[in-house]
Amino acid sequence: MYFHDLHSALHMDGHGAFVWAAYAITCVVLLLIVVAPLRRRRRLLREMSAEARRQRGVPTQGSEA
Amino acid sequence: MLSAQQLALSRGGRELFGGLSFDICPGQLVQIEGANGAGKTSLLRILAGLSRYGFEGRVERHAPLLYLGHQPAVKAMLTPRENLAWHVAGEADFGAAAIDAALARVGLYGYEDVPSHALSAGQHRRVSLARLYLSNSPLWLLDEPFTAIDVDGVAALEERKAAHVAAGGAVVFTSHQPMRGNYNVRRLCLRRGLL
Amino acid sequence: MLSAQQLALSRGGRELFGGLSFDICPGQLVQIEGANGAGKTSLLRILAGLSRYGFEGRVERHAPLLYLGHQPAVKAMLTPRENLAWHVAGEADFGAAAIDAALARVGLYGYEDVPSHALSAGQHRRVSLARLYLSNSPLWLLDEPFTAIDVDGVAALEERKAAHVAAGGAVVFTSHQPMRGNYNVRRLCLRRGLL
Amino acid sequence: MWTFFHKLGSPPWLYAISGSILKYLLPATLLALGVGMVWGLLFTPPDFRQGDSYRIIYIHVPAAAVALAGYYVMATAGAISLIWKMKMADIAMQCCAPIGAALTFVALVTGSIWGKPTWGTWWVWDARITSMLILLFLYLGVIALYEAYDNKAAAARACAVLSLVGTVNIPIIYKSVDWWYSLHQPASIKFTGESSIHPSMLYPLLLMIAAFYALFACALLLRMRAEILDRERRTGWVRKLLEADAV
Amino acid sequence: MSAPSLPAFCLRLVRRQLVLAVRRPVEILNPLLFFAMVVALFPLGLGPDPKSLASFAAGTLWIIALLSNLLTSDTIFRGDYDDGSLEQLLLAPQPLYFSVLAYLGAHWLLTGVSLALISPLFALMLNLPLEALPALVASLLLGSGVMSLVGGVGAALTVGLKRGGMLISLLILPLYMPVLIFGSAAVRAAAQGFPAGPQLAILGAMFCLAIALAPLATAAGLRISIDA
Amino acid sequence: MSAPSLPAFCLRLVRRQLVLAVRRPVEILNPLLFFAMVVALFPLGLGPDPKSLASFAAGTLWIIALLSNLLTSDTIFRGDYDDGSLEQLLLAPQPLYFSVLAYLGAHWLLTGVSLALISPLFALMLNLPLEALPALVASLLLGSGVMSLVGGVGAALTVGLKRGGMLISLLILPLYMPVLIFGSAAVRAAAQGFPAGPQLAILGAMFCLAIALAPLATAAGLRISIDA
Ligand code: HEM
Ligand SMILES: Nc1ncnc2c1ncn2[C@@H]1O[C@H](COP(=O)(O)OP(=O)(O)OP(=O)(O)O)[C@@H](O)[C@H]1O
Ligand SMILES: Nc1ncnc2c1ncn2[C@@H]1O[C@H](COP(=O)(O)OP(=O)(O)OP(=O)(O)O)[C@@H](O)[C@H]1O
Ligand SMILES: [Mg+2]
Ligand SMILES: [Mg+2]
Repeated sequence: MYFHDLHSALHMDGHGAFVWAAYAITCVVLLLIVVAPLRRRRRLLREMSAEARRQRGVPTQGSEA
Repeated sequence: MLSAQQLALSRGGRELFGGLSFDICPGQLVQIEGANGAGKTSLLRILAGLSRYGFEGRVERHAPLLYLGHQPAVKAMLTPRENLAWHVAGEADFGAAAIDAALARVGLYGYEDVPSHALSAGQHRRVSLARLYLSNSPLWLLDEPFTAIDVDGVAALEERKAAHVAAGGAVVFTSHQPMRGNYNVRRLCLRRGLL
Repeated sequence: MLSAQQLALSRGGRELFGGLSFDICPGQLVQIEGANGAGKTSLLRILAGLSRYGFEGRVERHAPLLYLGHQPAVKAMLTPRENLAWHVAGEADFGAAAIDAALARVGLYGYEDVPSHALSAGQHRRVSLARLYLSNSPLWLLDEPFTAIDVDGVAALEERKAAHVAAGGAVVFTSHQPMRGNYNVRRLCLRRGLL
Repeated sequence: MWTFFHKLGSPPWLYAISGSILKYLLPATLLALGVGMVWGLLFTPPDFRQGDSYRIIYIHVPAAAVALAGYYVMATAGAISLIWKMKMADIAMQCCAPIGAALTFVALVTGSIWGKPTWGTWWVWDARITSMLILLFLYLGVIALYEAYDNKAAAARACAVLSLVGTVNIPIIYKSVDWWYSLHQPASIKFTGESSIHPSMLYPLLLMIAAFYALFACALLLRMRAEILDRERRTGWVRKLLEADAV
Repeated sequence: MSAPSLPAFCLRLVRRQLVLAVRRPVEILNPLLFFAMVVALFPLGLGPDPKSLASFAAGTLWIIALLSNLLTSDTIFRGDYDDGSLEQLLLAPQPLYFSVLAYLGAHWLLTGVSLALISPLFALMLNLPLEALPALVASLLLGSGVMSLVGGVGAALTVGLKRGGMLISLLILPLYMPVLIFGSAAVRAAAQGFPAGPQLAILGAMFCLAIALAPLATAAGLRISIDA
Repeated sequence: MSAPSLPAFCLRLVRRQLVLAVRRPVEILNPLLFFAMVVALFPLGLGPDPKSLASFAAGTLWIIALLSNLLTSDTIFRGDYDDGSLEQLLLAPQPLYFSVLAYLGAHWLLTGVSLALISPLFALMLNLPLEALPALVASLLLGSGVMSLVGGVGAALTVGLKRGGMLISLLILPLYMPVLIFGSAAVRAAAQGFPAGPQLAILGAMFCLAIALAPLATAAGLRISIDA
């Protein structure tokens, strides 16, 4: 490790705010582009299985009526 | 509810009608007839107060009115539900239940939340016709309400008009087809400026 | 002239039709019927080749076609005469005399040089219907050609269609009213995806 | 070759194979990203002229490079979908756009954060920066066009046409912007990295570039999987998949 | 079921306009994107030198704001005219003054306010000094309000014209000019370290005047042009 | 009666478009008026110092030309889409490439050519040196041709959209930028006494490329967006 302690790593000779902000923004965006499609897939699967359940449920309801 | 006195209009150098006087009373169902270009739309806009310049005669309205023109006043980007809830005619705020009921009456059950631009020509018009089931204006002025509406729709509409008239309202409408049902219709025929 | 095979279309999650196969032969007068939203316009656009994505099946056209849609393709800023002389459908250059004759046939005699925005709703549509008297395309696809047309106009149009069919053409049209005259009409009824 | 092409065009195959690729690629990518970032942030010496602010290079340069490459991936997919009418190419193209736009955004933001300590200003109208901004507009155009269409089959075609037009234009835009900039007095600011870069700084940079490319691939596959599921939700193989999932 | 109260009706109109805009996300983003893109055009056309850019930043930003307002004001009533909603609005029992005010308010929120809020970003891209930012935002807020109101008058007068085309820009641009002059002057003053108060006060006065008069003229214009 | 020959058909289309424009005089005058008004805005917004005006005249004129092209290109097919004429055009037996070229040509005549011809007047108002005028006119002629062609692509892709708004400006503005760069560089070179030949040659090359490719993309775009 190049830095001696946490403080100097955070401070980076006065450039710390810039560097860490840049990394933070990047991490957030990168995380978003990975997580967004995962969440969409999960939601789709849930929707589709609900739909399938409804369709399986319909005939029984129909016969009761 | 409405009285017109000595109405006269010329457009593009042609006299469409002249010396037209009549009264519309509660309980009347009036069909304005005439060939294409006879002046039906022009007359209706004068009666509604939308045309205010360039004609002669006087119109007096004594009741709030509901006007549906050639254009259906339906926003393509709004759903049928929103179109009715946020209509700009300044009438009552219709409740959500009333709106859904009206949409069902005009055959749009299940289409309440489809954006209107994804509706067919006739369905699009039906959204605007749903106001006939919501409005409480006694006087209706309808310009070719049957355009693009299918056979069942026309029958339902005729019934609705008859019911409104029976309840003491008045309806003035234009149409090229005679009413199918057996109703008591007063006919105003525009032909070369005469009634 | 036209054959459709196994056409299937769903819109907005609803299946409009499926497994639709038919041929249109010279001499046929075909009326597509169906309630509002049944899919008549969608079908006609597929047949015309305007819709090319999002449906299944195949359409083959073997003859030049004339298509008139819900929109009349009439420029408000041009006169009826100019509208016909400069129409963009790429058909023959119609002669001035032929155009005037066609306009007279649709009841626009005397309106040849009026800007189209000063025409009534029905007259506006008649400008586009004049092409039925000018075109030499054998296959006609007409979407609700009677909209806004008065009684005499409808009769004249029916005659024109019959004459075209008698001369070996074919007409496919949608309409909510049955034809008044006594013609030999083949009906295609769109109801819940079945014929 | 052709059978491979055919397989590529088949949704169930692509869905299955991408699933098994992602199982290994995604963790590896995340690991590489983490290692690269920590390495770049904490374990490299500072640049002798810019000090520590140069550490932004480890995210800035990869993001910019991959954002650029992404446009060509998108345009290629668009061309394939137009010419061979391949459904999967359509989907790939449409999934590239948001990822590319996000990376372009990252390049712009990190660049302008970097600019403040080095140049004393958030923004200059440098040739490369300007063309990066234009690239962002190109991406946003594709996304907005796709969103604006209701008929998604038509939307994909429209985007394919647009991205092809954009591809013809990208070299022109780059050349013109370059030329425009050299015409004017350059704003006395130069990229520094062009000179030789010390290996201790280079290795993490190369690692990060590779990681960003891998991340682009992962995000693309993930997006495509979701999109395939959505479009094919009524087909038999998706139903089967669901049942297998439920069991 | 009686007619809704005036404030309720106006709120309904504003809400409707906002939803309509949100349904076309490009429509809202458009003034902003337009702003961004034209900001990018200026360095391309005039050269990238930061110093000269900074000296023109105030005027440039204001000209762009004016243009993007000018170009959207035609749409205020156009859609409603084309689909018949405008006829319905004119027949409504509520006073047209207030309905019109609701339409113009929605337009202001969508163009002026959003533009004013995002303008600091573009100002930084053009190297405008930091101390001028508050004056920029304030002047854009007030000035775009005036422009929306005045633009409404032009839109109302031309909405029914078959041969009007973009006549509107001709009609209202002269009225925009005072706004441009005081607006850019306010920013320039602030950039040079002077107080921008006087110019902002004048803009505020214009705003009040416009609120009082412009809806009147707009309402009259609508009634005339529905009959064109 | 057989289908008209291709040149006859294209001529008919050009004539139709020109007559349509002439019927709305404001429509033709509009780009010119817009040009005039924005030329007037610049001194107001940037300050009237003649020397600095002259130094920016080339870029300013080109930016305005670009904007007025940008703002009119949406209308190329819009009217025809709304009234159903576009469907008819797509069904015509003539190859769409040439019909589209006719539309774009008419647009160029109405905006670019008329603007190029009148531009010397405005150039003088902004104190552009006299010797730069030929380069200004030539670059505007060529450049506006490219812009009309490229604008057509954007117009075609967005014409059928219900949710498009002014999406078109986002699509085509990036493509306009090279034209702006070379166009304004040509004028600036001429104003400083250098030959403008190279820049004009590049513009000419772009023009040729655009003529060959843009109508193809436009035709494809129209076929797609009629189905949106
Ligand atoms: C908003 C501002 C900026 C943008 C949009 C931007 C964009 C770019 C782009 C497009 C590349 C090329 C990547 C490639 O082709 O591989 C690049 C590379 C680079 N940038 Fe930036 N940049 C910005 C600011 C900066 C700043 C402030 C610095 C440092 C002082 C910087 C340093 C570098 C370096 C060192 C490289 C790699 C060297 C090279 O490939 O020439 N950038 N940037
Ligand atoms: N763009 C679209 N997106 C989604 N659904 C659509 C779209 N256009 C039409 N539809 C749906 O397709 C169905 C058929 O529409 P179409 O216009 O073909 O009906 P139609 O039979 O011509 O009706 P009409 O008699 O009212 O003209 C309708 O239910 C409509 O809701
Ligand atoms: N803006 C106008 N300028 C001049 N003449 C007009 C204008 N609008 C309509 N006209 C003329 O007025 C006459 C009547 O038009 P109107 O729209 O009232 O007819 P209509 O009876 O409603 O016909 P349709 O059954 O076709 O709807 C027409 O002959 C038309 O040419
Ligand atoms: Mg009428
Ligand atoms: Mg239909």
